[in-house]
Amino acid sequence: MQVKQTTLAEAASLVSDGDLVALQSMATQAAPMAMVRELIRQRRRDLGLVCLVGGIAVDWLAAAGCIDRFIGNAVSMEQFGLAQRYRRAVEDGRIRMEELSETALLARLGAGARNLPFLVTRGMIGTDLIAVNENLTMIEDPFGGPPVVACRALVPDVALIHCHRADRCGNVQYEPTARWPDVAIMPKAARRVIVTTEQIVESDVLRTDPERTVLPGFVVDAVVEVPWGAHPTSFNPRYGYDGALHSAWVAAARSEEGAAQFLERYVHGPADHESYLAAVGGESRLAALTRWEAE
Amino acid sequence: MQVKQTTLAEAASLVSDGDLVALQSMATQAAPMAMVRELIRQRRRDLGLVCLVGGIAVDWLAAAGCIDRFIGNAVSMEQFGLAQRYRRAVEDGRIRMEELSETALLARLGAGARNLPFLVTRGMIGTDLIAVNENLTMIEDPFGGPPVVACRALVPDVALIHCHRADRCGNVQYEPTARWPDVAIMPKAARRVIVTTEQIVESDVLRTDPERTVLPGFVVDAVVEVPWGAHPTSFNPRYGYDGALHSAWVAAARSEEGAAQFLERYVHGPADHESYLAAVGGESRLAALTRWEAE
Amino acid sequence: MPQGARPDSPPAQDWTPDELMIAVLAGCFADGDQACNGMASFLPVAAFQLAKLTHAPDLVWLAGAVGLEPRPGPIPASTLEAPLWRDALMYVEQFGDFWTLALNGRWLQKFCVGAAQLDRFGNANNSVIGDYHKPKVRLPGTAGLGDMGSIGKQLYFWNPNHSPRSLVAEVDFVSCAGYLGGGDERERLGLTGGPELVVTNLCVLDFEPQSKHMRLRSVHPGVTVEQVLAATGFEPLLPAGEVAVTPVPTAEQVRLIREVIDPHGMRRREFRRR
Amino acid sequence: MPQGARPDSPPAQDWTPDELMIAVLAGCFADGDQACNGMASFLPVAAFQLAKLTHAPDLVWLAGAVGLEPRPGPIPASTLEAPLWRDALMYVEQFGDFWTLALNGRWLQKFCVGAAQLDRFGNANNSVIGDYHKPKVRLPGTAGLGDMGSIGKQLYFWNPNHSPRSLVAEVDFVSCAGYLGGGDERERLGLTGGPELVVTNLCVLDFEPQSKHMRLRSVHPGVTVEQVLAATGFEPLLPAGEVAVTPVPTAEQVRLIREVIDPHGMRRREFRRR
Repeated sequence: MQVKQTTLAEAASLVSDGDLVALQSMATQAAPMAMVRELIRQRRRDLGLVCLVGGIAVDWLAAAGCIDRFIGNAVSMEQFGLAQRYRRAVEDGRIRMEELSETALLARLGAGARNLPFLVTRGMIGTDLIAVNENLTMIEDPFGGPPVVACRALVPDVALIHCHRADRCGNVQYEPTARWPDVAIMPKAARRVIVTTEQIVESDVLRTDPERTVLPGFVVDAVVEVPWGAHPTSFNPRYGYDGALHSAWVAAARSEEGAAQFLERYVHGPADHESYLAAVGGESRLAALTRWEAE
Repeated sequence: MQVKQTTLAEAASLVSDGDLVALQSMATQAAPMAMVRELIRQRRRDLGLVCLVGGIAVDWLAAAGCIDRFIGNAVSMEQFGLAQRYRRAVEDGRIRMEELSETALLARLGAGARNLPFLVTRGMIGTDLIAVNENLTMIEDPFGGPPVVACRALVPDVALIHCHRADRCGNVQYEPTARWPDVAIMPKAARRVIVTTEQIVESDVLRTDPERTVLPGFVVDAVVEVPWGAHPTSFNPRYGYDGALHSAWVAAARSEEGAAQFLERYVHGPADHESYLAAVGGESRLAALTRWEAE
Repeated sequence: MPQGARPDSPPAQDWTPDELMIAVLAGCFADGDQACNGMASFLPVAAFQLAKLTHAPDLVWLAGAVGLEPRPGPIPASTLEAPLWRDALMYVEQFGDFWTLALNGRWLQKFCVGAAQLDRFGNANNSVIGDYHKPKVRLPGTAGLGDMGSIGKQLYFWNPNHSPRSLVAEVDFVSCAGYLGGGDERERLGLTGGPELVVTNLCVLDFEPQSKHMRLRSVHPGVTVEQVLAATGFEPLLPAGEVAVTPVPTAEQVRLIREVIDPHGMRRREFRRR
Repeated sequence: MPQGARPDSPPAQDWTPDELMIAVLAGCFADGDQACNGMASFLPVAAFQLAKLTHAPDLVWLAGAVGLEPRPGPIPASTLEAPLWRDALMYVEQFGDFWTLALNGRWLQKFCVGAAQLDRFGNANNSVIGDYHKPKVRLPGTAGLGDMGSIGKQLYFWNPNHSPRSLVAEVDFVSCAGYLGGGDERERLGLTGGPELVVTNLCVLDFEPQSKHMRLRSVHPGVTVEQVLAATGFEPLLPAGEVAVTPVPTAEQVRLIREVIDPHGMRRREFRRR
């Protein structure tokens, strides 16, 4: 199989200004943060995001002025609160949000992945979500049953995901953990796929657990080894989220200036990923996170 | 969780004459054969089958006069040849076949499982499969894209599956192996679910590999421990198919009488599953199958 | 974890509103039900565990819609992270498994729902205050609730901060379908299920069967009807005769919550400091 | 398994039709393609392995549409059982993974197809001889081919038993869409891809670009055009001028097939005994 291994900087060149970027993410979980920081450092502009539940990644990208639209279910950092820079940007009209129910987002991405013009759901009927969205419309059942909501296919330009291990050819493996649907569907719906991984291993290592491989390498355009690549989000079962950094961000993000200073210190400042890890506390802090000492 | 463990005979009482039965099966793989034999012994009549690819199970049920309809992709025993009793019954008009492409069958079952009136595919367009089938019809894309084939929801009465291990509550686990879609979708689409398993284990055993659990117990109505329950089909990684028994069946099934004699010897004759295993060669034969000595 | 509880436990002498709310929510779930929780859902998570330890040992819990029947230990700081689904029987894949089971209609029929706004007909809003396209406040987003209101589920709302801002006459935006305009409007759209109960820090409300208008069912001990009315953004219907008082949790329920289920007091994080 | 092969290998002196067919099919697959096989597909499986060992080391093989890049050893008695996908990099789940990737249009764009009947416009039939509802012969069923003909794939038919029964003027039932009635009929339905090549034990055929009618491309060494015509249920178009002769496999290709890929000769099971 063809080798796809590269660097963060090279991989980021697969993302152009204006692209619609599908981003793996839950509120405080499993976001490809190293790649997100690289996009901020490279000052990408006018990106759209597609996310199930966006967390700190979305707030950083919003604060850095990288994004102008968001398609997804929700944006929240759970116990740390709302994504303030994102929220303010939506309220100011700098970011458009297309809000979808979970089944609707999965239907849009599922149709995109399967080259179908649409897929259907029975969610959202009766809500205001349908009328405000040109990508949703009610249609009749041709067999005489109840009407359904048609959800138009969504094809992101690029998908960013983070995994536990991969080989140089981009075959992607996850250790046993919660299986969120973004990893399953986004890379198949998107035109290009960038994978960061905790660890690059020999292909033979993958052969010992073929049931843990979730993406074949031919779907992947670039794979980059980035240990701690999801920090400060959690990456089960390897490490918990960094609660202190989340709290520091939420405090800083109350103002535009605070947010800018924070990003300068943790995103623009560190020359590379190793410097970032040093800036957030280095080895002893990271060791604590492997024990789920979040705060 | 509620205990669902029972016997083959009791579990079979969940299948009534006339029921539409979703049957796990590939050509020579992973069919719940012990339950199939029990249904033949109990002389169920007018059953319908839903199958991806039916193999020897379908041919035995056809020979025994248990089924009058089949919905699926194909019926074949691969290198052992056609299912002759099934084929003859279709040609004689005793069994109706609704032939679907793979995406169409998965769409019909997927819609049934998700309580949607239909799901869509782009497969089959241009073929004769659509016009002959009242459960398929072309519909327009409301967003102006290409037309698609709507596939009407299919809800079987009962699903029969076989697994590697389960607990008494019907939580179902598979060892790493090929993941055919029937196990994933049929039990969710059907009104009742009967599981046979190579082994009943304590729930704590399942907790050591939660990523291998594919069905939660609350979906399951009955679970029965039947080691070698898929014989003579293969059940990877535990044992290969029994090529000799497949060949013997194919030879016998050239005539109605031969088929009847075969069923008498191997299905009606043996008083229970242990006697069946003895009849097909006992321990030494079974040991050979674990080494994939098919013939 | 200890199994079961004394069924004859006397009423607690010493209880707090969070504990009472947990006991009320626990009472909504029975053996044979399947329950699941989303993020920041400390009260539902505590309620499911309480039910399992007392009257409903066979209640099935899908922690975070991920982990089947876990053994999580004390409630952790997040209800949507791995510590909650420790030692689960199954990791439920989200689309093929969880949503298929949820959409089916035979399982996972009851959901606990939190919402920024809830109106008199049980419509909920987690989307926007103001206009959808130019919001005054952008809320987190409706996520799964946008589905749950429309696919036949029984919805149990919990609200630890009963106020005229959270219980409103009409939501700014319907992101989770309740009874819509009331009466049979929901039924006419072919929707089954719907809002069942609203459990707040002051009272319990339900929906009057004909009009589908929210109705006061009981006030918590020490709370007056007037306090409830003053804290509500519309006038809930009142029952004929005396308004009932919500039963307090039993001593055993309170003990289980404090000692076993939530010794770190995570449940109190949902309550606004006064 | 040995990697690579001598590119300058001379033509084999000693070859059989099965080996020639495998070499022709192997030549249809290149680096960057992804190939998969169904059941009873010995020739395609041998062809994919031959391509990988010679001109296309980066061809990706999905054994049985299940096992990614396995190391199967000699071809086993079944091409849809576990021995074929031994030591795979991935077990591909069928619906969420395989069919999603296949439907997408960017991957798995070439399929080897076997069919009971194939007609002059490349329509295939694995369903029925006679009427669908009252068949004279019930064939196995179309399974995935019912999709593959309609979702933009390039189809490579193989037929080890070229005869007027298997290559017919018009199929009894279109269970896999080829060029339908020929010309632009397929295009007018919005379908892309379509039949590319037909490789039989006698010859190689393709489809004339305008009419989409099957056309003789080359006869195998020792086979005459007359023999092909006599064995075909319709008149294939003939090229202008001389009919080419199919190149024989190289000595190295034959060695790899016999010694490495299929030492047990499973590939010959597909050929009817004469």
